[in-house]
Amino acid sequence: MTALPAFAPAYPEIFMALAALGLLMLGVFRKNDSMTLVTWLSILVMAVTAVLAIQGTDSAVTFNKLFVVNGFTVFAKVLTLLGAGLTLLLINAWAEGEKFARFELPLLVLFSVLGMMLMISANDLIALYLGVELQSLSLYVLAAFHRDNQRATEAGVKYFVLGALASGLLLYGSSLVYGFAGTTTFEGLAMAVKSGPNSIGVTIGIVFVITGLAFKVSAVPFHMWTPDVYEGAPTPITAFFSVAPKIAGLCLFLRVLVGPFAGMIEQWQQVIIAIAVLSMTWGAIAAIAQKSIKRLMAYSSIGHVGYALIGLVVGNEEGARGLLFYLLVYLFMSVGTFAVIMSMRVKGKYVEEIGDLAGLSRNNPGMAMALAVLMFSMAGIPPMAGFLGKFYIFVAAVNAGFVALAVVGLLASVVGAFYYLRLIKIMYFDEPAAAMDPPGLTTGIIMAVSSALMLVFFIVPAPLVSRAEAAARALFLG
Amino acid sequence: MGAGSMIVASLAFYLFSIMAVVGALNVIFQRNPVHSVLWLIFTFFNAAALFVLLGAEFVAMILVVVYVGAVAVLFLFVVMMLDINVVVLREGFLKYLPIGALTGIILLVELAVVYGGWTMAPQAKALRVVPTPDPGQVTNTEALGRVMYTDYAYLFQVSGLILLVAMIGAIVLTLRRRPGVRKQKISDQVHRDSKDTVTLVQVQSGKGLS
Amino acid sequence: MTALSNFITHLPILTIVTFLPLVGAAFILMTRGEAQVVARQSRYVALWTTLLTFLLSLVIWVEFENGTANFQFEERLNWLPQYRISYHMGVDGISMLFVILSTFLMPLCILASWDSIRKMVREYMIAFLVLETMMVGMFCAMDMVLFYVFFEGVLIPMFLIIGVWGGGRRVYSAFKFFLYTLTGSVLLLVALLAMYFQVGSTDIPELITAKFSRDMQLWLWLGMFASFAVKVPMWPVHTWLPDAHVDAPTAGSVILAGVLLKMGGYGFLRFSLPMLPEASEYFTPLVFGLSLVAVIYTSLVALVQTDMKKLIAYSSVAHMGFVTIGIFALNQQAVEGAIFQMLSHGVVSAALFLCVGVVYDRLHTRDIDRYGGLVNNMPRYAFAFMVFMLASVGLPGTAGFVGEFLVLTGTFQINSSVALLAASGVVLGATYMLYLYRRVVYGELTKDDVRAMVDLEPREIAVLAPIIVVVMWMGIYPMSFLDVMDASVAHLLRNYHDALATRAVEIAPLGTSLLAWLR
Amino acid sequence: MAAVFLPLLGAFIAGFFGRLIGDRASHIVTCLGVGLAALAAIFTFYDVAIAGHSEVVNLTTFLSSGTFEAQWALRFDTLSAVMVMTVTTVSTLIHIYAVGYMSHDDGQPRFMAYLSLFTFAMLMLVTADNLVQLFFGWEGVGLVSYLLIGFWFKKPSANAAAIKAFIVNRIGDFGFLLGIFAVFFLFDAASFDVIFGAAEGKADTEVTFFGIHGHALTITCILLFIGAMGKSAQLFLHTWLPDAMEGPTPVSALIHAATMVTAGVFLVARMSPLFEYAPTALTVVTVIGASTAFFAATIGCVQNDIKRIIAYSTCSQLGYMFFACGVSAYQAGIFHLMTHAWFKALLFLSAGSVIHAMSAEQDIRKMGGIWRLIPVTFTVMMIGNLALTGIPFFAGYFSKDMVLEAAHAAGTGAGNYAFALGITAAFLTSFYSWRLTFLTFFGAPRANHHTMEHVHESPLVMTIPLGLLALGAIFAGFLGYDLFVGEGRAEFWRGAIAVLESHDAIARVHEHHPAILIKYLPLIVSLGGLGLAYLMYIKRPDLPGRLAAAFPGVYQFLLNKWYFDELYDFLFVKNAFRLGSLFWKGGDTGIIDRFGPDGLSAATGVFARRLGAVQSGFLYHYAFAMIVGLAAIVSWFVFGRAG
Amino acid sequence: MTEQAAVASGFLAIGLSHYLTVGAILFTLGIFGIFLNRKNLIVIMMSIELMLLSVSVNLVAFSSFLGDLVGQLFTMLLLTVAAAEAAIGLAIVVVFYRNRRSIEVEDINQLKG
Repeated sequence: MTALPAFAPAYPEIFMALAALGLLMLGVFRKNDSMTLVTWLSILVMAVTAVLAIQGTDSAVTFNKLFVVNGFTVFAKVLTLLGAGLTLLLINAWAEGEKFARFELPLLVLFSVLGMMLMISANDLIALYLGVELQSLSLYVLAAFHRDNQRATEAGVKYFVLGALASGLLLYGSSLVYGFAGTTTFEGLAMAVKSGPNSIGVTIGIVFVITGLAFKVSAVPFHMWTPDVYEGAPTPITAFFSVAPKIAGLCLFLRVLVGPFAGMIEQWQQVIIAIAVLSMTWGAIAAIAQKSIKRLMAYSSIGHVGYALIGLVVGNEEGARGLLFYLLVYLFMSVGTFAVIMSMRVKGKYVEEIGDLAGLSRNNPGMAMALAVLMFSMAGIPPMAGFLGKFYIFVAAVNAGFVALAVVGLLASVVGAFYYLRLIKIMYFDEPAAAMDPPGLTTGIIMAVSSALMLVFFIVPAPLVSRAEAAARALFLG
Repeated sequence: MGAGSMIVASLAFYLFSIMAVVGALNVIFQRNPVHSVLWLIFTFFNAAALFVLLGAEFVAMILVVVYVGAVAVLFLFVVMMLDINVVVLREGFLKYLPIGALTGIILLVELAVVYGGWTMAPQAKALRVVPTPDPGQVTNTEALGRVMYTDYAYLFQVSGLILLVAMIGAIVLTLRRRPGVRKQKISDQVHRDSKDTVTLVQVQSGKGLS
Repeated sequence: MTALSNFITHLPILTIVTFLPLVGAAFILMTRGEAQVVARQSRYVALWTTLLTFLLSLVIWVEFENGTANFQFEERLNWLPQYRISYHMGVDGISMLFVILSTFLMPLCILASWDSIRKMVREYMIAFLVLETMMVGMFCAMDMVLFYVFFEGVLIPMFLIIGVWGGGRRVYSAFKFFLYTLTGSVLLLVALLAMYFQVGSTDIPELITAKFSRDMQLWLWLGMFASFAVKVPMWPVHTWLPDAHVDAPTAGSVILAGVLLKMGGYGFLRFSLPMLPEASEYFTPLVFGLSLVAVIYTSLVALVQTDMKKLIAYSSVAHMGFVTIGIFALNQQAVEGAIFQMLSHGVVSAALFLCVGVVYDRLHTRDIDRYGGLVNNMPRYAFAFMVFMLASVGLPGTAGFVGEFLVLTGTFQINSSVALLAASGVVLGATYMLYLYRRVVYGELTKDDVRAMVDLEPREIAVLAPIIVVVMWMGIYPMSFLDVMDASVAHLLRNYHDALATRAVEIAPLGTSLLAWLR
Repeated sequence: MAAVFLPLLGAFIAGFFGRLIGDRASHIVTCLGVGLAALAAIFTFYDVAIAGHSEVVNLTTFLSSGTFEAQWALRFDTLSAVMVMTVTTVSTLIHIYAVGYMSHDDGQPRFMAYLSLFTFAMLMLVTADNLVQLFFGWEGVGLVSYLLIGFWFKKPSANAAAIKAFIVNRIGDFGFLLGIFAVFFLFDAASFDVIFGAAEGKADTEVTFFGIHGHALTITCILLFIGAMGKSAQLFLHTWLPDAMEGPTPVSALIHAATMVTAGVFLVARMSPLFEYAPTALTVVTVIGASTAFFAATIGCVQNDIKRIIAYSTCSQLGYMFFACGVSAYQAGIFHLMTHAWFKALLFLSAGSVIHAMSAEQDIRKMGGIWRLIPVTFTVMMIGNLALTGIPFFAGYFSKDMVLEAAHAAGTGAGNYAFALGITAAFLTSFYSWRLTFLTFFGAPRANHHTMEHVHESPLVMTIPLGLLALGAIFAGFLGYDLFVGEGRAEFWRGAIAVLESHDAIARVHEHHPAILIKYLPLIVSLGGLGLAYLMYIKRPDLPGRLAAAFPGVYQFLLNKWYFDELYDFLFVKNAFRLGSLFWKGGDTGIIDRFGPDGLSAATGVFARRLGAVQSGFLYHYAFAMIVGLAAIVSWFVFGRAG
Repeated sequence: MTEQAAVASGFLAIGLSHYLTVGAILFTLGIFGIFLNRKNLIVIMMSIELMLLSVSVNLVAFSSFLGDLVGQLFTMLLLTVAAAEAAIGLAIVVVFYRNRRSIEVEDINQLKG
């Protein structure tokens, strides 16, 4: 018999899983109005998990090489937890207002975050798949959580069917890769892929895997679910969708491509270039015609994923650093924006049309200013952090010789700027529509802080960048 | 293995695989969803048979137990519950069929091309983590059991979590406490107090209860 | 004096001048109370902030050492250490005057908007103060990324200013302005990244000394050109300008014409020429061609305009055509003339827009035909307008002359045909400006609403009078400006011609044969 | 110094504080300024021209950029001293006259300020030591001319005329500017001393300008001459001058007769060291000058507006001055300039006096028979006429004869052409001058009685300047002859004007006394003109009408000023507007915006909606998109890369 | 061996590619079922199951031919997950049906654009 594996590297995950089970008990037995309590406890759990992750083992491989921890995974996990925690605050605020307090909501978030952490730490195709599924299944339920709402359930259906299809593709690819390499561990794969003449079979396998992952981060042409799900799902859950799974997905993407599949960079680079270009342009252009702000955010996130993928294309430390920094900035931009969307209430009723923002600058200048800052940041206009995010990505791309890609990306960002500006235009230029209710305390703080961070990150990016740099280095050390 | 058994094995392969494909075709082309489910079960059986041919008895068994016994029945249950009509094909279906079929067939052909020249990495055998033990000494089930609860306990735990989530999810989505449903609540019954429920009214004659 | 100098040279004066407006903006942001009170306080805070900034910027001028081409008042702080990109500020003879120009126009803008801006005054003032920071920062930036940040950052407040407080098709214009310039500048960003890749630094002095291969220069040059040409704006990417000008509020047009257009010219001087001499040489005919088209084409277009601001906007395009010609003529006279022309155009066109603003505030139309005979009831206005109109025409003794004259003088030495065609713009310029003046100011007072207009009030005099003084000063004693830039321009040109002399392969500029034929 | 800056001071005070200090004070300040300047100028003239102390007063640097340097400086040599004196004295008289003439007008301080400002600018022009400062003054006078023509800003015609003047001048300036650049190109300097010193060395230089390869100095001089043509209203660029008569009469007198329009002649004379080495350019000058002299005179014969006739006369006389310069008789040109300043100012002012008397009537067909009513005006006008037509011993006689003789003596083809046309023009000059006189003062009154009743002599403040000018018109020629073009000329000019020995037409006039016929031909034709005018307007007043009816084509052609305005309007003005509209609507809106930003954004919008349509909401479409994407990538690897 | 025999043995000797091809056919049919299906959601869910089945076939085949147990292990876990997925999927279908009273694929298009 083998000895017990080392548990220490997985303490954060173990803690989280146990805490989730505990909270489940708490929720079940406390009957009514346990939502708030469970939510706050969940946030606490996430915080503790983050601390555990940061404090935990530097780098280790355990569970029969299925699970890996290093600087990169810690960074990615902390980002994910941060995004999830912030959106959970939004979810809480929303559920209280909507009288939709069900304790399963934070629990499912918790489980999906657990899934994300597992997939970030996955060091084996099977572990990866299970992590992805744990995450996805929770997300499907979350999308349909507003179960009496036609749109939410439709979102759930679409997300589920397409997600299952994507999982199928991912699995099919995994099976091919396994069949080629004879193993599913990342180290083994790396070795198998690196050496010898690469058969077409494994290439196809990787393509299938990429397809599956591209779906999870909603890259074109595997993005079709995104706008519908964003629109249909309850707003704070959309916020969650736009942040945590994206971050985890991209980090996973990065790990998989530069880890086991590093040997086939020439093959996958072209695929990623194609989907990055498509995502950037499609996201930018399709957003223009949108009327619902949530759909707009969906396309916006598609575009952002496109930019982030450029960092992936580069496939070196610089690219990874750019990607991580981009994700960090994106996290706050997205959360802040959704906090604003959450505050779009007229007489207690949520509104989601872009036109409802008309004249916000006069009814609610603070909110308008916050959103304006966020929009400029999303558009990548200095002096907002969004610019630096893009800057790092493009520096990496140009340094690696992808000048044409950078040009396409920048031009797409011009088109993208158009619809971000359109929001600002509606808030500032148009005549006021119905006045909005003042935002709640939590949402107000979140939007204020995240828009302020756009400037702060811009002025003192160095500490964050060095963190990202360390994480990227850890990734490439293995 | 003699030539005869090889021929038998080959014939068995062809039989089961053709039946599996036929079953799959019927799953998607049957109009009545109930028939589809039945065909699905048929396909699963054939696939299980293929697994047996491949020497994976345990997986074959699980496939039958889990899929046929649980999943397919679940499908059947839902189909029945939802009382779905046999739908009439709407217009436009045939318009998309050729291009759809074309795409699918291209993909299939490509995959076939790939499989025709399937090669493994030269060090594939060396990279194996859990080589299959000799079936003569350790049964397939035992071999699987040995690794599943030791080296791969982690994965086993995670799959447990997945099932938990599935459970929570299914409950969250479908469980409804309908106000009209009569349900026995024992604690309510036990705590029932006559003071709360019975009021004594002094009825004046000739007036009745208002 | 030495003590003072010492003190100032140790003070981060550029940073102070750059960010002082933001402090004012913060103050405004903190004001609370009734809308009226907030509006009034915002106005005053903005005014005092900009005035103080202007005074401090004058300190830069006073302390500026004329005879040297070195960067002065340098400051450096780490910003993106991973990329060796730093917060590096400094000015030389080329950029210093633009700083002054920006700070000079700003208080006037605030004053000009004193009464005409009624809605969201607080936000308006903040936007202007932020704008000032961006503009000054851009001229002071000695790191290309920093430059780019300010360069782009300008778009934000300007977009809001046009879109929120503008008139007419303000939304269309604001978008056009923003997207046009953004498109250009992202290409600049690509060039910037490529240069960074090559050199490993974005420090401007370092980049200037770096050498790029010829092919790379061509691409880099085109990338930069895309951005600067839009900003200048050069034909045919000028169409955002008339729209933006027309629909911007008065002060917005003032800054747009006064400073923002200069950013393109400044970019050519700071980046294209010193960093990419071979490509500049190669593309000079292109620049000449486009500029000449701009001068003649837009002058003719200006002639048929019925909207005052549009006319002046088109005239700006024409005048900036001179600037680009001058910059690429690449001799002392032409380059100095180009810089001087930028300064004078900055002041003059700003003043012209202010003049339009004055009557617009009264009658709320910019349609030329709605006016006429203003000289009868607004003699002071007529005088001020006359001065600026003449300066715009380039009458000797006003600011407009010196720049045009030097540019043409210099250009003639390089290519007489270009000078000939450009000089035709001088004739056309006189035509459309006089025609405008005649239709607005001269003639009989026939319209009742025009008759009811009153002459300049003290506030407006306070806005226009300083500009008149500056216009005359620049025209009569331009040396106080030329002296400042002399050494820097000489240095720039020396480096440029040295670089050309030492290049490995000599390549004929674009369309050399055509040029030779036209010599 | 004082001569130059006092008028500026006056202008400044009157202009900015005019309203504050009132009309009277403005008059005093400006007149005093100019008057003192005139005194200073006379002293300067004596000091510089007679006593021979030419000097250059450097004030400060104006422009310095690389090798290009221009100073603010005052150059006093004989040429500028002559100009300064002429300008200041005539200007003083006109200032005084204007006080009376404008007494019924609004904005007198403004008017006086403009006049003084003009004087200052003109002085800057003539005392310039380099081309840039000269250009400064040049444009300055142009500006004030513009302002003064448009002085009555309520009159649309005045505004139109003002703009026309400015723009036509600008066209000339365009040439002038290019000339300056060419000079700088050749000499690397703008200062006269340097240029003149190096001129000889560049005599054989050839350059290519504007794709034309040619003799450097010739091109340069022609460019400069284009500037002169604009300012001095020579053929092709003359159209503004008659229209400029929309301005008040003192303006016409000062600017459009006596001083500003002669700036072109001054320029040519000033640049004589260059022109001397550019014989082709001189030929051009001669031909243009002579043609103008003839052409303007023909038009003058049929015009009816009293001021326009004099304006065409000015134009014509300027032609004389130019062809004088063209045959290298610069001194003669300047001499004629000086005398012309006096008698033409006189003519204008007396015409103004007539208009004043006739209640602002300017059409000579509506005058007549008033000589008895305004004797002083009549007298001085007669003096002016006599001077203009070159009747012996009046100022014009000396200068004009000299010009014509020099042209003849030059012996070149161009010289002969000039002489021929000059003689013809002299005949015509005489004819229209007398026609004017006869129609205005003699015959039966053709004005309505209301006007006639109001005909009155002008006040003293107007007549005294008239008298003084008349004195000048009588004696200027006689007094100046010897100094300017006579034996004393070398001593007088002292190198301010350079003439190559081989070109020196005046010297030839003095050496080979021309034939008697040549000598007296001008006088003869002048008398002939007088006779013809007498015949047509006194003896047979019906004759002009019949002639006009007999030759309608010629008459209309002349009356419409050879259709220059119409031609220009057709060629340039209309086309400029048409092109402008085309570029605007067609170019900017139609092409650049349509296919550029607007087109792109519209296309993007359409594209966006298309993409929206792709997002159909149907699951199977979504799945299909994924599979297509997948299949595409797989195909790329299977077929694309393997094949 | 003669050529015919070779063909016969190629045909008869069941190799890895045979199994893989069966997997591919099932996979393609599963995909067909998703995007050619115009009937109802349940069939789509079944198609997904077909896809997963095909993966199982692949994995088991590889496992067998590689002589490696991990493939079978993967299949086991896959089956587990597939069951969970089916449960969630059907739950979603049920709530959808409750809202719309239909699970026809053509009806699922409230969200679009």
